[in-house]
Amino acid sequence: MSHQPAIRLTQLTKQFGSVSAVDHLDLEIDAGEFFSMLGPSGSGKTTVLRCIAGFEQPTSGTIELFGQDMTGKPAAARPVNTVFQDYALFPHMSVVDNVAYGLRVRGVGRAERRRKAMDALATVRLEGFADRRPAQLSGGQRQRVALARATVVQPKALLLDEPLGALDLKLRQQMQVELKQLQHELGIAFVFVTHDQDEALTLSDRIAVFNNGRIEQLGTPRELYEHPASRFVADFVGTSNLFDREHARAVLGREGEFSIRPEKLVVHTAPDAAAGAPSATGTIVESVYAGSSTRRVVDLDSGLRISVLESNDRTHRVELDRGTRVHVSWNEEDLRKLDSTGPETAENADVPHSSGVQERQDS
Amino acid sequence: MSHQPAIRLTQLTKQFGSVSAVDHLDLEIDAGEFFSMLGPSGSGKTTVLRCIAGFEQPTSGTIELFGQDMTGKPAAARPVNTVFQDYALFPHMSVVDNVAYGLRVRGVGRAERRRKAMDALATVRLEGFADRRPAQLSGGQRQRVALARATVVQPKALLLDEPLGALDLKLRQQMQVELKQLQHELGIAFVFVTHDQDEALTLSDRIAVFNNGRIEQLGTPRELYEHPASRFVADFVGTSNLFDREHARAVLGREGEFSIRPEKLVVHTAPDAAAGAPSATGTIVESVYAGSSTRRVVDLDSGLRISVLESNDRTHRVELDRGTRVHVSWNEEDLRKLDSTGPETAENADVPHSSGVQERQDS
Amino acid sequence: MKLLSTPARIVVSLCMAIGLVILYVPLALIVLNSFNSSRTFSFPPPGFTLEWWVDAFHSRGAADALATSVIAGLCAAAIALVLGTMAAFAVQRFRFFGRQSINFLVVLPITLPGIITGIALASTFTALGPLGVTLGMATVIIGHATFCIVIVYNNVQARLRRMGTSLEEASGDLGGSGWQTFLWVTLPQVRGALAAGVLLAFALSFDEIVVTTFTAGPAVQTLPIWIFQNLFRPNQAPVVNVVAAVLTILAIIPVWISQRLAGDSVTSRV
Amino acid sequence: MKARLGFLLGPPLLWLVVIYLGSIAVLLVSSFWTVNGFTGEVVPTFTLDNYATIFTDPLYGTVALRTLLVALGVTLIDAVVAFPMALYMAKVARPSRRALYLVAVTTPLWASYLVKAYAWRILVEPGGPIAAATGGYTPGFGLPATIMTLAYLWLPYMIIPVYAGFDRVPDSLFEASYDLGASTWRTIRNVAFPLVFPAIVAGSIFTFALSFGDYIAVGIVGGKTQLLANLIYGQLVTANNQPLAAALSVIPLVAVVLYLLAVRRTGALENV
Amino acid sequence: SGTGTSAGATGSVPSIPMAKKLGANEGQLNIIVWAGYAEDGTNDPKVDWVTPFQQNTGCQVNAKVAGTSDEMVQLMRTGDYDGVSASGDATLRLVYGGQVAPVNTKLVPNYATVSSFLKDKAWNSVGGQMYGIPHGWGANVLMYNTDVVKPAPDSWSAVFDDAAAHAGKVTAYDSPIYIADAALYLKAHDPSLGIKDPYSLTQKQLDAAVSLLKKQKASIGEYWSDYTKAVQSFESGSSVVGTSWQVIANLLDSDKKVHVATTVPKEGSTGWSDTWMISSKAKHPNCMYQWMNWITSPKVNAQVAEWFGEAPAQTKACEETTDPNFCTTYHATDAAYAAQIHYWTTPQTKCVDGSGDNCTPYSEWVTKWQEIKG
Ligand SMILES: Nc1ncnc2c1ncn2[C@@H]1O[C@H](COP(=O)(O)OP(=O)(O)OP(=O)(O)O)[C@@H](O)[C@H]1O
Ligand SMILES: Nc1ncnc2c1ncn2[C@@H]1O[C@H](COP(=O)(O)OP(=O)(O)OP(=O)(O)O)[C@@H](O)[C@H]1O
Ligand SMILES: [Mg+2]
Ligand SMILES: [Mg+2]
Repeated sequence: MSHQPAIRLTQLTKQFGSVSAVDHLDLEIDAGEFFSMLGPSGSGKTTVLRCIAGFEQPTSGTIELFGQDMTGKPAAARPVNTVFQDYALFPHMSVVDNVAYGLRVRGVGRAERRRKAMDALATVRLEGFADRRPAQLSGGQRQRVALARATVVQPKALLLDEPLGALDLKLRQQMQVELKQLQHELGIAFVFVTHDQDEALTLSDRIAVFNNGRIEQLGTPRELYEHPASRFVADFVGTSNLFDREHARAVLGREGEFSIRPEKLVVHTAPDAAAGAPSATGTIVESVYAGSSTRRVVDLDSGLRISVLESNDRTHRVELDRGTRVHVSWNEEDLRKLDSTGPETAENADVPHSSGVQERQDS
Repeated sequence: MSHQPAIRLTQLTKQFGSVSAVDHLDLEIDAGEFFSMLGPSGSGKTTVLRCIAGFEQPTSGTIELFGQDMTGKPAAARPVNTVFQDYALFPHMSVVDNVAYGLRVRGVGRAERRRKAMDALATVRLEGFADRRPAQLSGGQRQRVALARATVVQPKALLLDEPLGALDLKLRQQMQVELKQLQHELGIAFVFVTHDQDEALTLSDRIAVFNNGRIEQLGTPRELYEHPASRFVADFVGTSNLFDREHARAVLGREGEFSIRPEKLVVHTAPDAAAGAPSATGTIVESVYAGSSTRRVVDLDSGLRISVLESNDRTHRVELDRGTRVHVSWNEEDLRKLDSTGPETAENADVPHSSGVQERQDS
Repeated sequence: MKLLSTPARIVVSLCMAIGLVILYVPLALIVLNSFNSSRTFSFPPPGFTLEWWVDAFHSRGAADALATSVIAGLCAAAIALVLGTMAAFAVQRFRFFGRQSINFLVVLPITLPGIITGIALASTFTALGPLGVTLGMATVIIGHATFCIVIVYNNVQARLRRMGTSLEEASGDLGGSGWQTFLWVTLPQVRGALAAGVLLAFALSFDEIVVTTFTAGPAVQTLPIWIFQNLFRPNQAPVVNVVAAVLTILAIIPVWISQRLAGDSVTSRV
Repeated sequence: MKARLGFLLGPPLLWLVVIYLGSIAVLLVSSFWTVNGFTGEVVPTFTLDNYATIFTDPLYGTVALRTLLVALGVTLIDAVVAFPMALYMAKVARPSRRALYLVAVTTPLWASYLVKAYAWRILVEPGGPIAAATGGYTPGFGLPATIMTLAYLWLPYMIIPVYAGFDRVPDSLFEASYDLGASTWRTIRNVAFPLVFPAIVAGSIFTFALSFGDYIAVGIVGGKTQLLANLIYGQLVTANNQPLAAALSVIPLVAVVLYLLAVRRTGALENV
Repeated sequence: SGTGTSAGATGSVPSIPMAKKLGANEGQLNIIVWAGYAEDGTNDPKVDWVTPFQQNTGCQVNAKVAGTSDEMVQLMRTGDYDGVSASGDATLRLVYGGQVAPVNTKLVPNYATVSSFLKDKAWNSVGGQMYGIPHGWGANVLMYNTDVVKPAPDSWSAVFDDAAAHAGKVTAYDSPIYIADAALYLKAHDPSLGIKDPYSLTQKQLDAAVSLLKKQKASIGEYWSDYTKAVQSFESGSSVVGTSWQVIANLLDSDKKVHVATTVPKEGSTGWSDTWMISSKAKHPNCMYQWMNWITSPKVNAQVAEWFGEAPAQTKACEETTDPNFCTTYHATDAAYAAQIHYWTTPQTKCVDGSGDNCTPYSEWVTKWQEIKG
């Protein structure tokens, strides 16, 4: 891989009327990486992708692809291809004609383009479906046709806008695996838009967390999850227990805002089990069994409601009923201090607030 | 709670032409329970719900609500209400008029019905949105309006058909919490249709797993997850490592088909750590970091590919690269013997098959 | 599910049945009268005859008028096709000032009474007489095309709106030029809507009389004009009935085709 | 971008603005002219006489009002008849039959307008089929027959958009209403009707405008009735008073434009 | 419009040159005709006098059928036509409007044997100059259903003062020219008005006729403008008495559903006399002259008259009719009968009977007619 990035965005800005969908964004994506854009609805992910693909012209800023300035160039002239959320398969063409379309517009002969298209279909294991219409395929199959169609023209990067958004859970998990495999095989950059944090975490080499048209944090899944730079990221990527200044002082005995992941906390009934590590006492409010794990909601005596995630692994744990008095312990190094710069838009969704969840406008 | 069930279905059958959408179903749902129907697409969940609501007339069988035979009664006469997947809010009415509609048709006076509707909106924290049109609300807000509209008429049971299907992940998690709270407050039965197993597990008192118009298994989340009655259930509810007869004999040294959950397996690099428990050797194929957990894919020497789920809790674990030789151990009592009666329709989705995933037609 | 209660369903079905009867009784009467031996359709018919059918098949006047109408309809529909499609594309694929007014402008010719359109066009054409404009086939076609544009426009616009832009974007993304995208992606997608629009436009032109009355010159006699002139003559009125009966029956073919072509619900926008 | 937009928009705009609006403008201008009473030549000198005539002679007011009532009556009848028919087609009939019904309601449009109007003449005449069916009662020729005939002629133009309107209403809204305890009647009144109202408005554009300009059907079944278009036609063709005819044309012109502006907000124009 | 002519409001006839001799046929002919005047076999293969004309002269005929006199005038103004079969209520408008040229009757040999009582009349000539060739004529007779209207009426009072006896079943011709019928009636029944000619009405006389017609309207079932409608109206019983044409009565007789009779009442009647006129802007004048001669030739004139149902202008036509009694039925050569008829002519400010300059013009009649219908 050369030092030159596959995609370089410089001060990219896109305004729709008075709305800044993308706001002075700088970003470099390397060839061969699986890069995800994660963020709440309306944070500008799609807009960035469409600017890269050439469907939108940026208001200001430049787009470089493989060292060449592409700002203002039409989509057809860019060496990247897109997989659309709704697949955008041509309904009047057979599957193989869909896949061959990019070759057809390039003037590739009938026989050759059919051969190449069939090869591409083979890589997504749809050889047998070549002569069907898109309407005769299931969601997952259509998804794969869209992938074959975008890859048959050998793009240098693939842009995917929530490609799995329309699939149901089981199929989605299956397609995640296939996507990752395909990216390995092709060795090109995948720029992947999602608002599903689990998906982003498991698939990506790097993730950019978007908020209000800007990147809130950029890093590997582990960096984001384990070292969230802001309350927004801590909250948006995975779930977090947040300690504001007051509770941090009362519970942790430290100054500043802190967060800790639910799986880093341990609940004990006996105080001595927590010995050696910092701990706090509280009462079990709810235990939610979730198959591979159990989530416990604990009201600390200091008044903070926190969430603890226990793996239902082979260790046998005691049943903890509501109202049980417990000790919650943690390791000091799992506490994360937050720069509380990021705006507070996402909420700690799966811990019921004692005072009721505040109203939110986004969807 | 009286002994009488809230809903009793007896030999309920619904045919569409030659298709049996529901097939001689018997089911009792108690007042006050959160009851989920889980199952793949087309398994008949919606049809059962619509029979209970009165939108479909069963081909045969009876529907009793609170001891009264309701078969053949129109929807309007049944003491249950429905929350529709697409919300089915009346687009031409304001939010408060939507909520008040059920009272209006009952002849409640203008002032009183507005008051009651505002109260209902308050319980879903949407007082400030009373005069908006549904189109001006976000998905989650619409969902809550639909809830308020269905509950303001004080139904004795609430039927919900994938109410969260259209919401994105964060919002969905938030709404799950709110739904559960609402059910606590109202104290009525919720009959909840979903094909998201996590959702079903965390929310439900009891779950019925549907397959082909029949109930494959009925029980608490723990019963279903820990003691799946069939391969179908083991596979559909959570992920499982399945041992067919051959591998069971080779790896486990036992006769029959077995399953074990990924989180019940432990990976060690040193053989002695696995001492005292049954174990097998293999090679790490892939490690997928997922924030609160890490999924490891291991190819056992016997040829079986299995998946291990590790919690990223405060215990520090060594990094395991691809190709690392490992020992995988388990507890005998976590193995589940399967009656391999159920049809094989779902697949172990998140473990890539070494030989490529087979083609599937469902979506 | 049955969306209406049984009594409501019965009422609504009854309305439908009555409605269909109302729609078809006059047509049946037309067919009946085409066999009525009375020249003035006296009811009940004093007797039946095939004479009018024989006459109709030998009526060169009707045949010529039919040919004229078909030509006028085809030309008007073709112009409407081109102009309506262009306008629909402009409105659906571009943002520009005054975009909202296009709907209004396009819909105006069909909603203003034909007599106004007719007088206005006729005055203008006559005023342009010195420039060599004479009333004739061309002016009839211009008149018809003007009020047919909206039919194609609405059909295509609705189709484009439902289609969204992603297919066209996908084509561009794969390297397709503007024309390639139009020919290979957009056109096949809107083909049904175009065909349905053209058929309906043709139908509208085919039965138009008022605007035609004012814009047709001496040598142009469309079918409705022929009917108008002959219906009032007892010698000819029965033959007119035959022609109308034949048209009604033949009409099922284009109507059915347009139904098929336009596919889903919006099909049948008028 | 600009060039392509110009290419697309130019020809249709040119056609509609130059040919159509231009002609309307010519018509409006001529409404301020007068005519030489003897030779019938139009004299292009500005005068408000034509408008003065229209506003002072009670004849024109009376006939305009009658025409308005006819147009509204026709629209109302068509709405009332089309509503249950469209409801049946969209929500009661089996989906596989829908295309068939659509064909059934569209086909009558192809039978000649004149021939259909004449058929109605025969229907309503004394001793005609209606009289035979009702034991002698028939509206006879006149205003009621005119309204009935026009309502018949334009009915398909109402059914089709209303059908499309019903088709766009999800079944779940009906179900939600029943679920909340509403009767069928109530559901139709409070849910179905408001939702298809814009479609009814779209249909009414046709029924209203076509009725407002009719002068032929009324001549066939109207007995001694005359409508606004008869006056326009009479002034233009019989009296050869083109300027007065042009001035009279302004009445339906204004009526229809006002109607369109009024319904524009409902989005009905796009449903036409 | 807009092309000025020399005609002013004074009523002088524009000077338009008359053809002196015939030249070669132009190969085309555009004419405006009453339905049935130019049959080319397309309606009924047996009824065809256009095709032989075309074969004889090489003039290709394009006939535009007009529904009313007014439409004819309107169409003639376009200048696209060579000639027209104008009725008396259109002729003078065309003459004074400069739309038609004087006719050189010497170039139309068949003119010689045209009924003399049709020559040099107010509706087809000005100052002794013929502006057309008479073609055929008929009376607007009083027709009544003999089973209902008893005793047989002999006066137009059946549709005016006594119309109420058949309220709702009286019919009248739907045209401003029908005002003349009322004037004719008033001429006999209200001498104080001093009506001399039903087409030359002072304002006061016109108002009297209009109020009579307004009163009549209460009894009217429908006005008729085309004769299919008139036949149906009588046949169905919608109308039992009213003004009509002989051809309508004949049609009703042939259907035998109702029994009707016609009469020219004692007051006399209005009627029409059609005249072929040549356009002042004719592009094919020679073909038009050929046509005027052809259409008044005995055989063709007989054919047209029988097909259309009117009295032929050509006296020799009576020998050519297929129905030997045709001319008798239609009183074709009956000068006394013809004398009872006040043929349609266009009312002008300059009274058409020459009585003065204070008559009401046709445009006023139109407005009044619209007012009568209300
Ligand atoms: N064509 C457009 N016209 C006007 N505003 C737009 C347009 N496209 C996007 N926006 C606005 O730009 C902002 C960013 O939108 P964008 O679609 O990029 O968000 P996103 O992160 O992709 O959201 P989602 O997760 O919902 O897809 C939003 O406020 C949106 O309303
Ligand atoms: N109205 C209908 N007409 C014909 N078949 C139907 C109808 N409704 C449902 N079915 C069939 O009945 C079966 C069960 O459908 P149902 O909608 O109950 O499944 P489901 O479990 O709700 O699926 P999903 O998860 O996709 O909503 C399916 O095979 C479906 O195709
Ligand atoms: Mg997006
Ligand atoms: Mg379902």
